[in-house]
Amino acid sequence: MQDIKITDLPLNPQACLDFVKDDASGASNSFVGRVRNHTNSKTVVRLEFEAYEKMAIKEMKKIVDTAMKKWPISKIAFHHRTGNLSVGEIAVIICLSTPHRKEGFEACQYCIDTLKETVPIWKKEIFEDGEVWVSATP
Amino acid sequence: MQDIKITDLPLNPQACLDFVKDDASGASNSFVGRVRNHTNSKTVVRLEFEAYEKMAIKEMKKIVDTAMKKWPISKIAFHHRTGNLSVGEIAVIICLSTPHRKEGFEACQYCIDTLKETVPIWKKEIFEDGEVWVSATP
Amino acid sequence: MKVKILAFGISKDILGTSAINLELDQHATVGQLKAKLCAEHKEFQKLSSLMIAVNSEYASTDTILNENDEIALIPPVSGG
Amino acid sequence: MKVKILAFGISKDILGTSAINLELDQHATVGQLKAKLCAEHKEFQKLSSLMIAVNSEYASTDTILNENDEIALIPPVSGG
Repeated sequence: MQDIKITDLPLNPQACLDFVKDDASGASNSFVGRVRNHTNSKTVVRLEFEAYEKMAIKEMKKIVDTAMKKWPISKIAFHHRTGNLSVGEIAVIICLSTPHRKEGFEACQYCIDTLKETVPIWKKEIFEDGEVWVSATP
Repeated sequence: MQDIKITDLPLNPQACLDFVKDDASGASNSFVGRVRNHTNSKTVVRLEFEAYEKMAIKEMKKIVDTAMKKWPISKIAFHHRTGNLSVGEIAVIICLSTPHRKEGFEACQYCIDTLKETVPIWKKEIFEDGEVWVSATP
Repeated sequence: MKVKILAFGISKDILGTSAINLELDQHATVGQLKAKLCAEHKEFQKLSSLMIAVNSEYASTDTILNENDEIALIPPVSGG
Repeated sequence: MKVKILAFGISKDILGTSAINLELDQHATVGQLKAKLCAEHKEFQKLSSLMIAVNSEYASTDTILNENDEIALIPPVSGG
């Protein structure tokens, strides 16, 4: 079972954990990414996330499908936030259940690592004195 | 900051996630272990967890101290349940925040792996037709 | 032929808009589109990468474009 | 000397109680305690392992026991 979502509303880790609850799969692995208050030494005021939503959902689904082929995942929630986020707000949640823990760690890490490589979502950091699209230029 | 706890009351993942929230550390990694409904092909009715509490807390603290030396963990919650647990109930939660995600996965996995090796907590599986202390005999 | 191109992230800032119409030769490829964009807007050359999506799938340089394709500029992604 | 020994998990089932008092020689070691327990209760020999904690720390076989030590039997742990 998959729950893939891109939303401009606040993300809810407890709802994700509830979704992946499975009596046959005792291990739940989660990754929650929040807006940090700094990048290198610069103070972050807020972040802006923009998604090419139709394609982003497709790419997130590819990641989930691949993960479910590689590891025995019973349920997985994969949510990404868009819009303006303040420091401390949640940008991304991955939460999944597996029968045993080792495969859960691998699967969760695969999902977040691949999201950052392939999913068309862009992050703009707004500092006190300017703003920058993250990773856009070398 | 550490929050280490052994309790016979239900564990609360959201409270752990709230505890580890840190504006400087954007990555939160969690492991939640629940009671599974089967072991191999046998149906599990419930689990009983017993702890040598004084020592278990000390061993959990050693794990956390070691993890905090090895990885830049800003906050960590490490909770274990005792008493009678039904299928689906949470037995253990590890939740920690790090500046970056890779070290969080490693640290979280280290904590749960080491818990299962060193912390004096024992699990009895109660089946429909008997019961067994897990891992007690070869 | 005329194609419509969606722009996201920094590519939207470079073009100053989230969608443009562009005149391309019939059977133009993704590679030709990128060359045209980079020639017209030097800022594209400074990006770490610029991928093109056709109908919301990553396309290779030799993919042939059609008039009704949904084409999107994908500068380096940075989700999560 | 007389020592008090706490029992957990399967070791509690083997002894039929969660704490026993045992008579040991002065300066007895953890190894000697284990030998005595295994001799008196054959079921201990069937365990995958049996560790002894002294004052809530894992102790090695040659650790010397004292009368007021808190001694505990630690069969294979299975938390998590």
